[in-house]
Amino acid sequence: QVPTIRIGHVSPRTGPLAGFAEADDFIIEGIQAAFSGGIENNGKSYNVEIISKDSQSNPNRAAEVAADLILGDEVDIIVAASTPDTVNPVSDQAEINEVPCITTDCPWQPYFFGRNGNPEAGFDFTYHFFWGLEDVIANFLDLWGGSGAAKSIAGLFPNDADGNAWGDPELGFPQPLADNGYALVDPGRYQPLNDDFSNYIAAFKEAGCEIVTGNMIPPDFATFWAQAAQQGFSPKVVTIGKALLFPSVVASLGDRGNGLTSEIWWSPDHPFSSSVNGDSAKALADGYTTATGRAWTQPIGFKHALFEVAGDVISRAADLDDPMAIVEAIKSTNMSSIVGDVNWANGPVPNVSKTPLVAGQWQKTGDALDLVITTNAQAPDIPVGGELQLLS
Amino acid sequence: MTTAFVTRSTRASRIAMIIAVLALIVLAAAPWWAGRADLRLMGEIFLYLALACLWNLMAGYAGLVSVGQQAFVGFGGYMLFALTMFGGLHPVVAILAGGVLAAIVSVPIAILVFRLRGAYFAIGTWVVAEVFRLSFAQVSSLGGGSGSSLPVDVVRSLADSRSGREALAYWLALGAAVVVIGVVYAFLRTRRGLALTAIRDSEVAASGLGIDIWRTKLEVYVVTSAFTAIIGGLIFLQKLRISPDAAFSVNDWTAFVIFIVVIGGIGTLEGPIIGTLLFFALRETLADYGTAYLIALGAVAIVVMLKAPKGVWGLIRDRFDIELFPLSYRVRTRDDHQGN
Amino acid sequence: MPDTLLALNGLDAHYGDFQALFGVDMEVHAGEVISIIGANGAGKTTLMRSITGLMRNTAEQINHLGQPIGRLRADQVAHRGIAMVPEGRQLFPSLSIEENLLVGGKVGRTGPWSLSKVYDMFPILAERKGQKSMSLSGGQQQMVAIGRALMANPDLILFDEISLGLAPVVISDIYKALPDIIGEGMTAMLVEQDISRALQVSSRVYCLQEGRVSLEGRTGDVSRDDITAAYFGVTT
Amino acid sequence: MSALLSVSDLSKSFGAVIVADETSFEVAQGAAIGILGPNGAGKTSLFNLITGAMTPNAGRITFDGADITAVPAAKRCKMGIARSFQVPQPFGGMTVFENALVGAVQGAGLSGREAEAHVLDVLEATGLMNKANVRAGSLSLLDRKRLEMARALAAKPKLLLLDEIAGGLTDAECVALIETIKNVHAAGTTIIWIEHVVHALLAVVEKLIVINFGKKIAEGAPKTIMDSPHVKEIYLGVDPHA
Amino acid sequence: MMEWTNAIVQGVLLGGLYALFAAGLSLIFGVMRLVNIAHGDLIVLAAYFGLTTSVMLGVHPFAALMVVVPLMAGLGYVLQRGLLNRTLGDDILPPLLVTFGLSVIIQNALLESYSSDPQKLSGGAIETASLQIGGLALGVLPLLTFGIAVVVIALLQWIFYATSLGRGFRAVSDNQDIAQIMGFNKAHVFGLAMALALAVTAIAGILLGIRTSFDPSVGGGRLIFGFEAVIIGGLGNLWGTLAGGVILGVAQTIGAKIDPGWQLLAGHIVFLIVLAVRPNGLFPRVDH
Ligand SMILES: Nc1ncnc2c1ncn2[C@@H]1O[C@H](COP(=O)(O)OP(=O)(O)OP(=O)(O)O)[C@@H](O)[C@H]1O
Ligand SMILES: Nc1ncnc2c1ncn2[C@@H]1O[C@H](COP(=O)(O)OP(=O)(O)OP(=O)(O)O)[C@@H](O)[C@H]1O
Ligand SMILES: [Mg+2]
Ligand SMILES: [Mg+2]
Repeated sequence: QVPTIRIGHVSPRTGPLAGFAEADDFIIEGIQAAFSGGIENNGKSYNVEIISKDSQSNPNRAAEVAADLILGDEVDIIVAASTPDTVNPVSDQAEINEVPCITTDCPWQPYFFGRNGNPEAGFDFTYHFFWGLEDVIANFLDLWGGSGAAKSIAGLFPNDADGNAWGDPELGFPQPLADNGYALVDPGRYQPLNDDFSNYIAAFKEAGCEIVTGNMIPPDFATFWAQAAQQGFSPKVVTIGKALLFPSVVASLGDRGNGLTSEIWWSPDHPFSSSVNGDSAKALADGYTTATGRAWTQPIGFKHALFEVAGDVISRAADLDDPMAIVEAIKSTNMSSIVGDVNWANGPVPNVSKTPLVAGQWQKTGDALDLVITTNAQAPDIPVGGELQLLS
Repeated sequence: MTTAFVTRSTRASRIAMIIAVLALIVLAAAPWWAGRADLRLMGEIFLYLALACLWNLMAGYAGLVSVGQQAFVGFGGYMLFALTMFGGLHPVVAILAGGVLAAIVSVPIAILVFRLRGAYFAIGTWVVAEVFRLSFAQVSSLGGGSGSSLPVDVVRSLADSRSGREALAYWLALGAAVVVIGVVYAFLRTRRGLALTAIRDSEVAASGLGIDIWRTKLEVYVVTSAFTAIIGGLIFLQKLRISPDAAFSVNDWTAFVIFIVVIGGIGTLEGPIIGTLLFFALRETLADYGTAYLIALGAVAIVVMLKAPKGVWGLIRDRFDIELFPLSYRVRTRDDHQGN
Repeated sequence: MPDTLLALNGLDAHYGDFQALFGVDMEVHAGEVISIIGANGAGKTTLMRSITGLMRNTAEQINHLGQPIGRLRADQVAHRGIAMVPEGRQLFPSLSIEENLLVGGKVGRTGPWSLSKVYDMFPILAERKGQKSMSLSGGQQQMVAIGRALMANPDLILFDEISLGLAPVVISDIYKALPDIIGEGMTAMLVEQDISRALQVSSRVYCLQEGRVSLEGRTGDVSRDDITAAYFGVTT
Repeated sequence: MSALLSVSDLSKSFGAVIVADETSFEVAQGAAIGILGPNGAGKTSLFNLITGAMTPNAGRITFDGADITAVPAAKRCKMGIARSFQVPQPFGGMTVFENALVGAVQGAGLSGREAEAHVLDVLEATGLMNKANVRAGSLSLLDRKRLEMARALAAKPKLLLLDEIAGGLTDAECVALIETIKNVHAAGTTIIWIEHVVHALLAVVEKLIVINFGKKIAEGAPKTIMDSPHVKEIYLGVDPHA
Repeated sequence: MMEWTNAIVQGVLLGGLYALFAAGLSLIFGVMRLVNIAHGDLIVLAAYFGLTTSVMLGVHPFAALMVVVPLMAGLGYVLQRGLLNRTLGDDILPPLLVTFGLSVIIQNALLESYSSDPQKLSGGAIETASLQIGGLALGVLPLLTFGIAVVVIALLQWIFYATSLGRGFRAVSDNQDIAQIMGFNKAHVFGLAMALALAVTAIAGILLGIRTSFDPSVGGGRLIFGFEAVIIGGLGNLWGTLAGGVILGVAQTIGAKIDPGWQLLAGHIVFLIVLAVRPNGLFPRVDH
């Protein structure tokens, strides 16, 4: 009788965040194939069962299904990805119920400070790997530094977990921008699903901003971007987090999508490969496109890496029946995944491991828009694919 | 000679009462026989049951069809977070204090929304709940729009061991449901309950018989708001994390509750119980089917409204004329052989 | 005896649990005027609502020109040529006077009545045609209600308490117009509290009591005492 | 005898419809008064004004020495005014017993066994005992009217307003009804009764008021009023010579 | 000063969008007292129909209106006669619950068939074009939206008050029973009202889809603004609905001018203030 290790997985398969989870089935199938022979631990082979539940993009529901996985399915490890609305409630349930938890797809500040984390103490059971705001900031500064645009920046931050983190006076953009000689125009936090940005645009025009940055959801960016054109606001560089992740969103903006810039967490050009099946980033992305007919998206790599890390932890834990032993294994992780190295020993705060981040631009080649890496100062081993072009 | 006398219990209600007491004993002992997941699920069921009973009291008896009860669920949740994190209160004390604060807050709201009738009232209450959501999103010490997690220490202060906490959370939920059903039942059995039922049937006649309609409704609104906030506190004690969108979710805390009450049978005490069981039966069997589950939920709402507008209990009651909660009065006659 | 225009066979009516009519049988012949009398709540209005299709009936309970119409919807009944002047007038408050009349002509039946004919009969309405109906006096409103029903050019018209709440002089004005209306070959059923008026204009009378027909006969044949007995269930 | 109720210069209109036109009258403590008038004369409206279901445009109402013109309806019931509705307004979802109990508990302020016993007495007196457990929504019209009276009586009023409760009764029932009302009256309750069944009215009341178009057109001893040709014409709508 | 003028002008234009969201709601609420929770989702549904049509036929989204308007109108008629008519009555709960069910079904059916990817209708140059008037930049699309809102409301007002169809709407709305005995088939009249309402929804959906990107879940968020505009304006008064939309829009932009966090809050608070002062809205139809 081969014993079974259960991994619980919470993901927003329905609702507004469903885009983050669109590759779930593809990734889980691939992982299950890779683990079909079982995972070796202390000379013993374990079957891996992945139980995936839908959070409906609703934090209430995310907490509920996480509790259900922990208490009902009695999973040994719980994993989750896709924005603070999924990651945080799941981690909170894991922490209080004392189940090892690994999460990703959410900058570490909203994860750590959003959960009232204390950098001295950290958390006992919950671990996260992703990049942080300092990485985005560094990349954006790098991106803008070479652009030649005036150092006056328009900030668009919503009143949600990401927006509040990006706009936070200490942890977010304002301080580093000031340190680097940029003037930030930040009128304040708007409520997501905003129908009108005219006040913002007026303020930006007034201050002569040439660079726009922020963290927005796609409908808000689309509203803003159309209104900006109507009001005659034409910045030289527009670098927005979250909204420009998905090719479908940028494509839906038509010609106005060309030249927008964004952070890049992962791309098929990343020089990493999977630790479970050896696939390169390109192979994974192509596999997805072949299987579904859809373009690759950035969360794919991280969703894959999430299970890679879980598998690695399972193979190393001293005692799979003891949650504390699994936590010890997480702490001592040091592996290369399809999104880069994961190692919790050298994070900025306890429980956080950082993955490399670059930035780039959506550029039109022929008919298609491609996300081209234009800045890699933070991760020189990821190759640059092109040069930044100004919008106007 | 024959004397008439009045009783309120029936055979069915006496049997139901005995079964209820037995069930309660069994349920109270659940931490010893149920698994952790079952315990948590039952806890959630009890909290929804309590919300449903409260909404039913308002809409089914007082005619106040509110679409904004999430205002008080979220308020109670936020008070739990604020009072434990900044006031250093014990969570249970914080939750009760949240109920008291909600009662106070509900009075000016009532003065405003009671000016509205029917659909206007429904939408007015919804807007009030939106104002709550957007206002709490402006409070940065509670995480603003991002929300906040309940510090682990606060949760640990409930009980030292994990199983102790789980049992306590369960008992709190069970207790809340029992108290709410008990309070609603007791309320409906008193003269106020009689007044409320009278108002529901005919406001003209009720006011002609000395019932102060506005005050009676206000009492119901305030009491329901306070209890709804307490339930909200308990809910977020389980969720551990709060954010404006989650706390003031019209779907989670009002739409599903309306679904439960109306499907079960509005204006009866039995209806919310049946509705809650039906809702969770649906959810537990279908929720893994994603969109299909939600589509099925929508379809159930439509079909029940078309086929049984009085809800499931309405069907049963019309067919068998039974009442499990002895609310009505029965006049009986007895042959009195003793004379006098 | 002329043809049977309308026949009721054991008509019942319910409001929820409450039964308002119990097996009412009635016959109306083309060209006659029938009075329905009875105390408050006897079921007169309910009877008219049933005939016009506003209450649920079984098909056979109501026959119009030999066809069962009990299950037809009210608008279908209207298209067959049955119109009503409802109790309490019930004009459409958001419609002007002329619009109220036009709505009456919705069924599009041809016949002697038209907007101008109605204005001829009640000239005051022509003067006020653009006003909202609620600005009229009670008697003028009653004229609109009658005109509205006539606009349908029905062959059976039901009047429910047309004199209710009207000053005596207005009532006599309205009753003066009645022969003109009925004179056009229309059949009419008249519910009226004012018994003597009712008996003056009608050829036959039915008395309802507690949802049942308690008296039926030719106006000439029934005595005042018969009526009082049937009316209240008591003899004075 | 002092006046229990006095109405002075009471006026009320709805647009062009005048339902009360400077009406004034007094009702002595312990009196029984009948009100007559054609349909739509404003009789029910007068009750609505007295009970507070309508607010007057002008005029004053005093009850038991207090000015109640601005007192809300619910309070007036507690002060001792109860009515029956011409169009019955039963609490349809409640039983007959519970309907009357509302009167006893809310109106009369009784509670517990005392309230129950009082309601049973009232049901006995109004002949509704055998229907005590029936849902009021399913009662026949006659029983609804009985219930209207029972509920009003259960409130132990000082002033009882009855709106057309005799219509449609059989002889025997009518006699029983008259008996009941007489008993209530004998027990000291002041009564105002609107009724089209004149003979029933005459068996109880000692004074009649006639209303037409909201105006009081006659007031006096029943016999004088009934013999007045003017009243006969207006009220019965019959030409007395026909 | 200029900034405040700009805020007000932009608010007025935003109000046009809200009025368009609300016009259909106002119509059906006025005619049959139906509170349609699914209205926002129907707007999104129309946007998706517009997307499919313009992609399949390769036409401009405005041209897609030729298909989407009749499609939505037909859907409205069928929905009303097949489903919603059976829920109408004195009780507001059955229609509330049924349209809630409908809303859930539409959202998830869209998710199944179109995925959750944000979509946008590409309106071409009109999306970014603007007019300079007295130092203010007015977007052509918002202006057009406002203009269309005015035209739609004028048209509805005309239908409502000057045609026999509108007479039927008002008659049935005033008194269903009497309208029926005058020969109106209530079910059919209500069906037509819903058809008209959803035809307007089609226009609103397409304009929304050009203005911003949409996914199956965005409908509910806008619903409340629609209700607010209807109620501020007063029951059954279509110009009032436009005024309600504008009041809401201006309150939002002025609120945002003070602090972006207050944008939505300001709209809601103005709504509550209006109700506190005038519980029947600002311009109720005064004939009852
Ligand atoms: N919508 C209703 N719901 C319940 N009962 C009703 C309804 N309409 C009428 N009734 C009852 O049905 C019975 C008959 O009423 P109907 O209106 O037909 O009497 P009517 O003879 O026209 O009386 P009136 O002379 O007062 O007009 C009455 O007891 C009345 O209370
Ligand atoms: N709330 C109201 N709004 C408008 N008109 C009203 C209102 N209440 C009563 N009326 C009108 O006032 C007039 C008097 O009505 P009331 O009910 O007082 O008459 P009544 O004398 O009781 O008649 P009946 O003998 O038929 O019962 C009627 O024309 C009626 O339509
Ligand atoms: Mg009648
Ligand atoms: Mg009356």
